[in-house]
Amino acid sequence: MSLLQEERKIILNNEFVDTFDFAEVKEFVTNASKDLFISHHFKQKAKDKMLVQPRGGFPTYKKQFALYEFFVEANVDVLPLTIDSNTRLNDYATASKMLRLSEANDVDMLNGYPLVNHGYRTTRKMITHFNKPVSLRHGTPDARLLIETAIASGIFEIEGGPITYLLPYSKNFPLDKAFLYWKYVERVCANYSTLNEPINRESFGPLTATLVPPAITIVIQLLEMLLSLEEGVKSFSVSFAQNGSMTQDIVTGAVLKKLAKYYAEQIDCADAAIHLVYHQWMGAFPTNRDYAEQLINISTVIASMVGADKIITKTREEAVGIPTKEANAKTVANTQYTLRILNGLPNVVDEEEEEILTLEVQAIMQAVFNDAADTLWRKVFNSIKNGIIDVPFSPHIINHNEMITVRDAKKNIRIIKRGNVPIPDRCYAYEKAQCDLTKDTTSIVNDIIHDIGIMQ
Amino acid sequence: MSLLQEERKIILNNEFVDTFDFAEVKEFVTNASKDLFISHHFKQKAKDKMLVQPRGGFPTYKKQFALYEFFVEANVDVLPLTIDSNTRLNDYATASKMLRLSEANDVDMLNGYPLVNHGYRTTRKMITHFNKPVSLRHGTPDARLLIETAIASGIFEIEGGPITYLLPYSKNFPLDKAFLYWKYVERVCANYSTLNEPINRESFGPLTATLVPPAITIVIQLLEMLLSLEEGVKSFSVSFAQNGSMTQDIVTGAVLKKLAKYYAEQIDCADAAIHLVYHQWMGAFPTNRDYAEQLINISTVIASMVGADKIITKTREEAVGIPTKEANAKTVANTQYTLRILNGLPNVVDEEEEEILTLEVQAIMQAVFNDAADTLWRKVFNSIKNGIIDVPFSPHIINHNEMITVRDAKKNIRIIKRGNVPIPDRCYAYEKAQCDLTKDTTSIVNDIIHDIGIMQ
Amino acid sequence: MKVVTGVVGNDIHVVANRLIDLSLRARGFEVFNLGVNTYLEEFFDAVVETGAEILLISSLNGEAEGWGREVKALKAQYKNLDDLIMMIGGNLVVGSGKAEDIVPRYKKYGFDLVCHQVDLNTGLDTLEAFIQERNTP
Amino acid sequence: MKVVTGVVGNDIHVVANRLIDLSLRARGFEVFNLGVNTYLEEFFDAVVETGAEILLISSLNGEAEGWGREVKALKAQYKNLDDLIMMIGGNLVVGSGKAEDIVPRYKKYGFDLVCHQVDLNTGLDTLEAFIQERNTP
Ligand code: B12
Ligand code: B12
Repeated sequence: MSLLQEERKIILNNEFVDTFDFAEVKEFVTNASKDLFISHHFKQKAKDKMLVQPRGGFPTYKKQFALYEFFVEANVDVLPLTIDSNTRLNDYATASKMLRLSEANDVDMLNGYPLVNHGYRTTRKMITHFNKPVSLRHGTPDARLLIETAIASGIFEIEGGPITYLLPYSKNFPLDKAFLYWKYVERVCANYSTLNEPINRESFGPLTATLVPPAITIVIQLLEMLLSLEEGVKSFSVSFAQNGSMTQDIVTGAVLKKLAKYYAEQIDCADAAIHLVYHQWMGAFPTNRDYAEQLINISTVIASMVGADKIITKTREEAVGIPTKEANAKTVANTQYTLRILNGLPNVVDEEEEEILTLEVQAIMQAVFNDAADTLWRKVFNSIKNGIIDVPFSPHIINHNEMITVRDAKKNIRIIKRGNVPIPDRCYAYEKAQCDLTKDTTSIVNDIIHDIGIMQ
Repeated sequence: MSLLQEERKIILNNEFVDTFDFAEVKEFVTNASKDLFISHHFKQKAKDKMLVQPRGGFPTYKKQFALYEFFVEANVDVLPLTIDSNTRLNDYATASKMLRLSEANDVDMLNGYPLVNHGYRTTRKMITHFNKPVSLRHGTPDARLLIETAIASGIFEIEGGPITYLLPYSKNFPLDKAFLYWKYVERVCANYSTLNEPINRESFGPLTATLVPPAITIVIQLLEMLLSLEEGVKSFSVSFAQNGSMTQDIVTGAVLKKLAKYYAEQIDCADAAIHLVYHQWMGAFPTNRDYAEQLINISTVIASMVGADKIITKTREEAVGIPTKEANAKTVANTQYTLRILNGLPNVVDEEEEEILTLEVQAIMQAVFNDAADTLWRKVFNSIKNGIIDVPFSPHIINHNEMITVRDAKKNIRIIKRGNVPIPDRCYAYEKAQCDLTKDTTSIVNDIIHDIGIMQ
Repeated sequence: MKVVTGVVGNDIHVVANRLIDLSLRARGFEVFNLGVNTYLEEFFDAVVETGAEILLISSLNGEAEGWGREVKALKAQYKNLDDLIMMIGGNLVVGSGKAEDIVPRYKKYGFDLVCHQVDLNTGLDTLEAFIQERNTP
Repeated sequence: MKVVTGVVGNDIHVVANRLIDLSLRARGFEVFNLGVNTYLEEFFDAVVETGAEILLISSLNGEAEGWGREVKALKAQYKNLDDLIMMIGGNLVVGSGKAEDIVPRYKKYGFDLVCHQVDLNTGLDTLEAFIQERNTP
């Protein structure tokens, strides 16, 4: 029995789990409709049609089904399955209790769909009924059981990664464990990928969605991509969220695309398909719902200028609470309409910004590779621990929180204190030169507070 | 008594007119608050704040006042005064009757504000109360009395022109007369401009809002500008509406700005201030109000990319009927919000498209100047009569209707039949090369129908 | 069949008018298009002159209401128009209104077919169905 | 004055927490910030340990409701907390709710000041007013 098999046995040893019939699952995946694979859609779709994917998860089967009906009506391209936060913490007992309460009382006691509790047999019915690709959104450090259940259900896109689902989402879950748990996920995805179309893995670029500089986002995207391709994954999406400056978004997209290709080639994985995903504004939203719609619309315009392959949407209710299915479907319809009427987009290139950003990313990547550890995941782990990678506003204790960023006059996010991140001197000087640093500390703190709320 | 004076006497000879006290009006304009002059705002405002102006006019003083209150609440920059269609046809008797009915029954019997009937003494109270610049929107071939009343009321921006208010708005009003009536308007504006800040004149670039190629729009903008500057106007806005392709809009804006400056210099009017105004999509709107909002928002993004000095807004009700004041104010607030959060715009230049468009405009301008007539207005008149200037979908009998335009794959409007318009061969070949002309006539007709409805 | 068409009153919205012209021809009608800015008398005169069996009026800018009221009285002054099929479409009120209020009102004004904010093709399908029904004994 | 603050439960929304830290300091409070992902016991333990007079809890992801119900029972297990000013703010329900329903409910849970979707500065102004009123004999 392989190590993977052994690990599998351990995670299935759980009273809330479906009894897995792996032979049947294998057969199911082998014969599954191509339409369920987003990797297939990426290949098929005329390259200029961006796929539209909303967010959303409800506790009960019935409500999730109804949500999907709304989405299909609104002409969705990719369905989301967002998981509740108990499941994310592997607390299936609480999830089970809350699911029963939700079913009994018609009140939602969970902030997502408890996939493990519903089980793959039930969930697969829903997925195959709609016959659209489904993307699993969670935020789980130990997602091993979740991913087994997801793939068996017909969910062939898995979001997340050891860094992106940990640094923004956790205070003290051990990072080294996360790497190992995600290694399992990558392998499972890689194995199933040989049966039919590949399973797509997607990294979560938005991170804390708060003043994260593009260099950090890109480095983390590239590293999670490499960790995934290393294990044999053949279809991977790098992603990022609206930064606040149209130019910075376009530059971020261009550099991310270019370097993803470059680094994939470096590890002889040029055969893997790499896609670019754009998240509509992920930071603090305006409470005015009309304004929220303007913001969402602008995100779509920018995604088109960036040339994203997929866009993940927000709703007018974002600042207020979990969106209704109506609000959610409305965003999908509006986004599709916007993509339809948005024409004659210019091809924008900002060479200077691209060069600076490329140099920054390469320098950080080099520092990671230079770490003395023997495997990539350990190098990355060490780099986070010693602050070579530093994510602003991460709640995790391992994160250094030494880097300070502000917005310049054009709202580009700039690094004004690099901490331990090896931003090359020339780039660092450039970043600081864009900002007014003559101000006193109080003013700078006020600027940061203001910058967090720029869309409000 | 000057000719102007004589003409003034004639137009005032009308039972529905205020008795004009020109000495008092002169004093009023001389001492009027600078805030009422949009020309002053153009000078003052940091160049990067686009002014936002909605559309709107109601029959009664009370309703117009309430509309303005809504607009001010929504943080408007420029107030509109849209005139009813009876006044536009100088039918003050009907306007008066309908105004009385509207006042008595609280039902709107007019599609705008009957300014002449209200008179300048009354209207001035409203204008000075709000102390914001007001823009007069009408569509009147003979606007002489209207403009006298407007300026006496404190309205210091006058939209329109002999071509732009005639070819899209009339079937058989004599074009030569329109030129002469507008000459009067220009002179009145020029005269009052010496007293305080200049009165701003604005041309109506959208024309029929239906597949008008940028070359025609720009030529007409330039000619109306020249006719106005010739008479001594010192502040002028050229304008155009969203074309349907972002690149074509950016190119149109760039060429229009560049050539306006150039031709103004040619007639030694480099001292006049020239501004650029952008109209949110003016063609057929989607009936789905949510989609209409997406379209409006995209217009704002493009206006920013174009670098317009002012934007004129539409509402989510456009396809449905005259917008409510709530819908109208909402657009203003949304547009201001969008402008606030739209940052880091790239500077886009498309040299090839700019060159082609510049050559087209210059060729048509040259053909107009080459006309044998002695004055510019006669040259322009002849050029329209013989089809050197040809406006697609104009209902006016003088218009040739020989030019045919379609959209290419990127939704740029392209000339596939030039008629009598002297599009240079090289440009004509370029325009046609962008389109698929192997189709049969029926398919091309279907394409045109489709192109009219592209935003739906 | 012969159709007289045009846009009524001071309305100068010409785009639909051009499309109606094209679409009617494509469906095999013989079209007499008076264009925009056409007054009621001009419409009836043209019907008489051409011997048209259908009068198809557009109104977009909201002023149809005013003209509608005068249709019956005016038509009564002409002879032999009893079999004329009268159709109107576009935006039939100032501001927005409900079809269920608008349609009966315009029927009372003397129109057989009333299409408030109805798509052109749908409208013309209705027209053809109406003609066929009338011709079926 | 001493304040203990943090984000309750499994909630990891840290941005407001960082700003609250800064703002409280700017207003002259002595701040003990436990950060995100803090359980009720940890809050009360810290209050006891530091001798804080104010406990200011944030909740953003909707889970406060679940914790709120346990506040009274837990607090009863500690001594000398009767004078503790208890404040909570953020998004206090899953989905959206009305302040007029939410505020009384949380007051029943034992909070003196309840700020559902209230801006931070407004909230802190209320807190200072509350302190002043309490200190005025
Ligand atoms: C383009 C446009 C203009 C252009 C017109 C250029 C020209 N000469 O054609 C300009 C800018 C000059 C203009 C001016 C005015 N316009 Co205008 N215009 C429009 C706009 C944006 C699009 C119209 C259009 O071309 N649509 C494309 C065609 C193909 O569609 P359509 O006209 O709706 O016709 C379809 C159907 O109605 C149907 N149909 C039409 N007739 C018939 C008949 C039958 C029998 C059937 C079955 C179907 C049918 O078939 C067509 C295809 O499906 C509309 C708003 C909108 N719809 O988005 C306003 C609109 C029609 N205008 C309006 C108004 C008020 C005016 C003005 C009076 C004032 C102003 N706002 O500036 C002026 C003056 C015009 C006048 N004297 O009549 C209002 C009318 C309001 C109302 N009914 O309550 C509208 C609705 C805008 C608004 N919300 O205020 N306009
Ligand atoms: C950024 C963000 C994230 C980031 C967080 C990064 C990080 N570690 O901080 C990421 C992407 C990781 C994230 C994850 C999740 N999020 Co989140 N997130 C947001 C978002 C967009 C902005 C939050 C923010 O930073 N705002 C800026 C700060 C400054 O404002 P604030 O937090 O609202 O705080 C202000 C006030 O509330 C007030 N305040 C706060 N506390 C207190 C206390 C007192 C006493 C007073 C007076 C005032 C006060 O002061 C602040 C300044 O005015 C909000 C939606 C929004 N508001 O636009 C959703 C939101 C808070 N998230 C939500 C959810 C559900 C989640 C998830 C559970 C699931 C998911 N959707 O992915 C996860 C898991 C998190 C977990 N375990 O808790 C929901 C909560 C729903 C609810 N309450 O019903 C929201 C509202 C989004 C939504 N509509 O669904 N999120």
